[in-house]
This record gives sequence, C-alpha cells and structure tokens, in this order.
Amino acid sequence: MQIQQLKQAIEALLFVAESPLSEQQLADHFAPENVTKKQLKDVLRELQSDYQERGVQLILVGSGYRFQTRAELGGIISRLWQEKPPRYSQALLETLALIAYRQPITRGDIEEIRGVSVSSNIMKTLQERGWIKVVGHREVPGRPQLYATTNEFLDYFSLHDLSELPAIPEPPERGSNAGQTAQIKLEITAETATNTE
Amino acid sequence: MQIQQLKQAIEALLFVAESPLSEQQLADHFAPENVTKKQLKDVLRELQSDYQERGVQLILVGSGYRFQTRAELGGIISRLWQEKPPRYSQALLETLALIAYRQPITRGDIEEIRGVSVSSNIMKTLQERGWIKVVGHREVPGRPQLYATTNEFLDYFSLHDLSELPAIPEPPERGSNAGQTAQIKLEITAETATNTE
Amino acid sequence: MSNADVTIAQQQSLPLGFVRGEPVIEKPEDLYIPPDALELILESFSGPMDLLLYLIRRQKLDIVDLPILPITKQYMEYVDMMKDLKLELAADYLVMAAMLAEIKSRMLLPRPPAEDEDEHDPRAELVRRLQEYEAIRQGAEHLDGMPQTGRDNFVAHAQTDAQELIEQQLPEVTLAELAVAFSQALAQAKLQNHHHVQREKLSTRERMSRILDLLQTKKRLRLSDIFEPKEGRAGVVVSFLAILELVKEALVEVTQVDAFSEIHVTNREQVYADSTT
Repeated sequence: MQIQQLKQAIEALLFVAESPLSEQQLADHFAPENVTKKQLKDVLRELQSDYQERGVQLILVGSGYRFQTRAELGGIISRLWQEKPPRYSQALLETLALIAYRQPITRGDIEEIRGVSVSSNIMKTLQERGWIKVVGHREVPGRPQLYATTNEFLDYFSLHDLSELPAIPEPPERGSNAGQTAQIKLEITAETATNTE
Repeated sequence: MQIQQLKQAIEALLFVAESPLSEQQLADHFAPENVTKKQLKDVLRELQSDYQERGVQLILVGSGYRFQTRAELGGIISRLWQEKPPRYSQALLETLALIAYRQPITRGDIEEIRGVSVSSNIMKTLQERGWIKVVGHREVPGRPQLYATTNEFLDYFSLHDLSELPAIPEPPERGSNAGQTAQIKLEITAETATNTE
Repeated sequence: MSNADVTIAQQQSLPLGFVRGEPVIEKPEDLYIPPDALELILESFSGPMDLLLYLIRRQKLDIVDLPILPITKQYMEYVDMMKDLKLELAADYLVMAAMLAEIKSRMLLPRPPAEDEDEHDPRAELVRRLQEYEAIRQGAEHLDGMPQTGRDNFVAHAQTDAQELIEQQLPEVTLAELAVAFSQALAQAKLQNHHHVQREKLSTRERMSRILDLLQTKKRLRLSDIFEPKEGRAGVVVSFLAILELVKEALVEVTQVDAFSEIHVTNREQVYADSTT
C-alpha cells in the first residue's frame, strides 16, 4: 500500500469512526495491507503536523486518536446548538477531582476529605457519563468499592493519560502513619496501571 | 474577524455540523462577525482546494457543504463496520457433511442417519451457497432428489477432489488403533461404515 | 444578585463559593444581605471544608497556623445562619462544628510541659485534611478550566458512503469442522440401530455424482465419454464401478443397441419421462 494512500485512508477512518481509534485498532484495520506500526506512527505524526494550524486537529486522547475542533473556536461553534453545554457543580467537580487525582478511592475517602456526604446523584452522573468506574474493593470491613477514572474521562478532557493532568500538591502525609501512606500510594500506582489497559 | 480564523471556524463547523451547511446558513452563523458572502465563498473555495488530495474532501451537495471521505477509500473504510461472519448451525454442518461424504444422497437418507428431519431452509442455504446441487432422482416412489456437492464446494475447501476430504475423527468410545487410522485416510467410507455398523 | 451584594474576589485566591459559575465573596458583616442572596451564598459552599477554608483564607492566614478559636466562632455563626435557613446540608456542617469545638477544648486544657507539641497538636489532623481539601479544590478548578468536549472542543466527523459497501459475510466452515460434523452425524446414526450404511469407496460416490450431473445436461452419454484416459486405469475402474453402482441403485440405465455398438448410459429419469409421453 502506498504511503500516500495509507495516509488518506487513516485520515478518512479517523473522521468517520464513532470513537477514537488506537494505534492497535488501526494496525488491526490495516493488517490485510501489512502496514507496519512504524508506518502507522509516521503517518499519524504527519497528519498531526498537517492539521496543526487548521480548524480541526488530530489529538491523542485516552482511547486513541481523534480529530477535534480547536478549543479556541468553542464559542463560535457552540452557536450551532441552542442548548448550552452543562456546567458542573463545585461538589461534582471536587468529587471528580478526588477520583482523578487520588484514584483508586472509596466513597468514604471522598467524604472524609470533602467533609460532606457524597450525594448518590453525583456518583450516578459521573458513572452515566462514563467517567468513573468501580475497579475493585478495598479489603477492609464492608469491602467498599474503589473508584477510578476511565478512558472516556480522558477523552472528555482531551488527555492521553493521567500524567497530563495539571499538577496539584501531593496529599499531606499523616504524621504518625507516614510509612503506611507511602505504601498505599505505591499500591495505587500499581492498581491504576493495570486499569488502563 | 481574521480571514485565517474564519477559515478555521468554517472548517471546524463543517466537521461538527450534523448535516451539510449551506452558504446562507454559514452567512447567518457569522452574522455577528459581519462576514461577507464574498469572504465565505473565498474561504470555502480555499478549503475545497486544501482538501483536494486528502482522505476527506469538501463537497457541495444539495443542501450545502460537507466533508466526506474519498470515494476510492470506501472499501477500506467499510471494514470499520464489517461484522464477523455468522456461524452455521450444527444441523446444517451435519447435513453438508453427509452430502459431502455420502453423495449422491437424498434428503430422506440424511434424515434417516441424523434421526431428525432436515429443514428446507438448510437445503436452500446450501444450494444458495452453491455447495450442493441436485444431480438426479432416485427411482423409488416419490422420486426423491439426489444431492451432491459442487465444484464450488471443492474450491471453497481447496480440495482437488472428494478423496481429499479428511479422515473422520473416531468417536471416542470406539477406542482407536493406530494402524486402522492410517487405513481410514485411504478408504474413508469403509472406515465410517465400520463405525456405524 | 447585584454587585452591591457581592463583589468579585480581588486578591484572595479562594472565593467564598461559586454562584452561577462566578466566584463570589461575602461583603463585610455589617452590610445588609437580602435573605435570598444569603441563602445562595451559603448554598454555594460545597461543604464544611469549603466554608472552613474560606474563613481561613478570608483572614489571610496559613492553614498550618489554624487559628482555632476565632475560626470556630465564625464557623458557628455561619452554621447558625444555615440552621435558620433550614439548609439541608446543615448536618454535615454540625459534624465539623463538633470537631472544631473538640479541638478548641483540647487546646484550652493545660498541657504537661514534657509533651512534644508537634506530635500532639490537636489541630494536626484537621490541618492535614484542610491541606488535602485545598489541593483537591485546585484539582477541581483545573478540571473546570480544561478544554471540555462538547463545551470547548467538538469531535470532528466526516460523512461517508462506505457503509453501503459492507459485504454480507457468509459463515465460514473448515474442513475439520466438516469432518467433525460427519462423525457427529454418524454417532447419531449409531444410536439408531435400524440404520444400515454400505461399505463403499468415496471416490466411487463422487464419480456417481458426476455421472448423474452430466446426465442432467446431456440426456445420454456414451460410455467412452465417461472414461477419461488421462485418469489412467484406476480412473476407469472408478467410473465403471460408479456406473455399476448407479445401475444397481436404479439411477441409470445402460443400453446397447447392437452387439459391439456404442454403449449408452441414460438417466432413468429420462427413460421414465420418455415412457410417459
């Protein structure tokens, strides 16, 4: 397959696919043509540079590559629709931030930090949007569910992975339990690593 | 509004609008920015030329402008939605197998061996697939049709002739002996006859 | 709500809360706030930690030097207002109030001089929680400020007519599956004792099919048409056996007009059809 034709095909695919396409999905798609990963990567990089200054750009988000409009054009474009995009409440944003930055985390942890019970509506909204999911249980009495963010969360915020989240201060360590906290953090990283597959 | 920004905005709009956008709709959209029809036309022409050689192209259809994939890419793109082939039923496979190994054979013969009636749908499916055909009638009351496999059947299974059909796996309870298995390859039917007697 | 009631925070990094997405901060206490507006302001706190953080920030104090006495007093004033307004969240705020009161009482108690102050500062736990809450508030602000799909950016799509090109996929069968199906069918037959299967060479059956097939198009075949010299002796034998088998099963008829004349193979159907006309 000619590189030029491959480029056109990938471009077209990304514009018609219902959801972002990962490198693996593209590789599978072009398996009959024996397209190598190297070729794919090269073409994707070329496309990203082609669209650098255009009204739409090729972005790598959580679940893969997709074309999306420039953020600066949001105001002009949203005029197309009567409805205003939803604004999320401070409570929802704090809950989401806790799950995003401190995952995996239980509802109890969230309530402790926010000092307020987490409304079921907020958890429901976050799950319905597909931004959070249960990734396991903490092995303590009651086995509370552990929440983590999803690829859809990354997609929504145009992030490729969680490391792209703007930094916030590390959680302060509990004076006497410093060692334990470090331990927990280690486990968390391991857990989230397995969740991103 | 800068012409460069207008171009980006129009490009983005055309990529997110649910349906094609006419010049008039675009003019209305950019009314707050006092964009002239002339400017619009120029930008649209420029965009059309920018996308001339790309995987998607800017096309003027009845109701306006829209981006659509290059016609030549249809085949590659359609794979995105290609579903996995369905599977045939056990009844169909057994019927086909009996026709292949025991041809020419009547539907009655198949029913007698399988102990259940053979649905007309199965025979129709196999005939539509071009794998079986009627090669004659048995001169008994009712003159039942005799079925045989076709050349398409051989082609599909990459067989030169029916003698290349694989040996029949022995039913486990028969307990096999190796010498006999070698024989099976040469005289398939002889072996199966022994099995069923 | 007008600007007379609320002003936008100027130098304080954390506003009192958000009202309709705008950061809001309270006016000095002596200024009259209409009850509606007050309710809005109080409701805009996302919880007791939010309120507490606001009170600390308002005094431009560091969280670490949590001034527990004045903060507790101010906090209680707000909670009382919330109780007056019967805000549903009051319960969570009361839990915090109890905690503040507890810390306050412990701080008022005389401490043995030997004790290590850092270790046993009753405010430590609350300070830790406030720090973590402050970090999370920052995270929430980051999230709110990040480009969001459907608000700031939109997924770009192009039209395609490629869907029309999707081929109807036919099921796939492998030879192995076919063989297994055959053995399964025969296993069925075994269960039914009355079935009788003849012993015969597969290639003979195939040749039978081919001859019957030829007879579909040509009504009669010369025997010599059936024998293919290139198949050699074995092929001729198979064809001959096939014809014999077909005759035996009464599927064809073999005719010869005169001795040594051409032998013809005719479809029994044909004979049947001819005889009825």
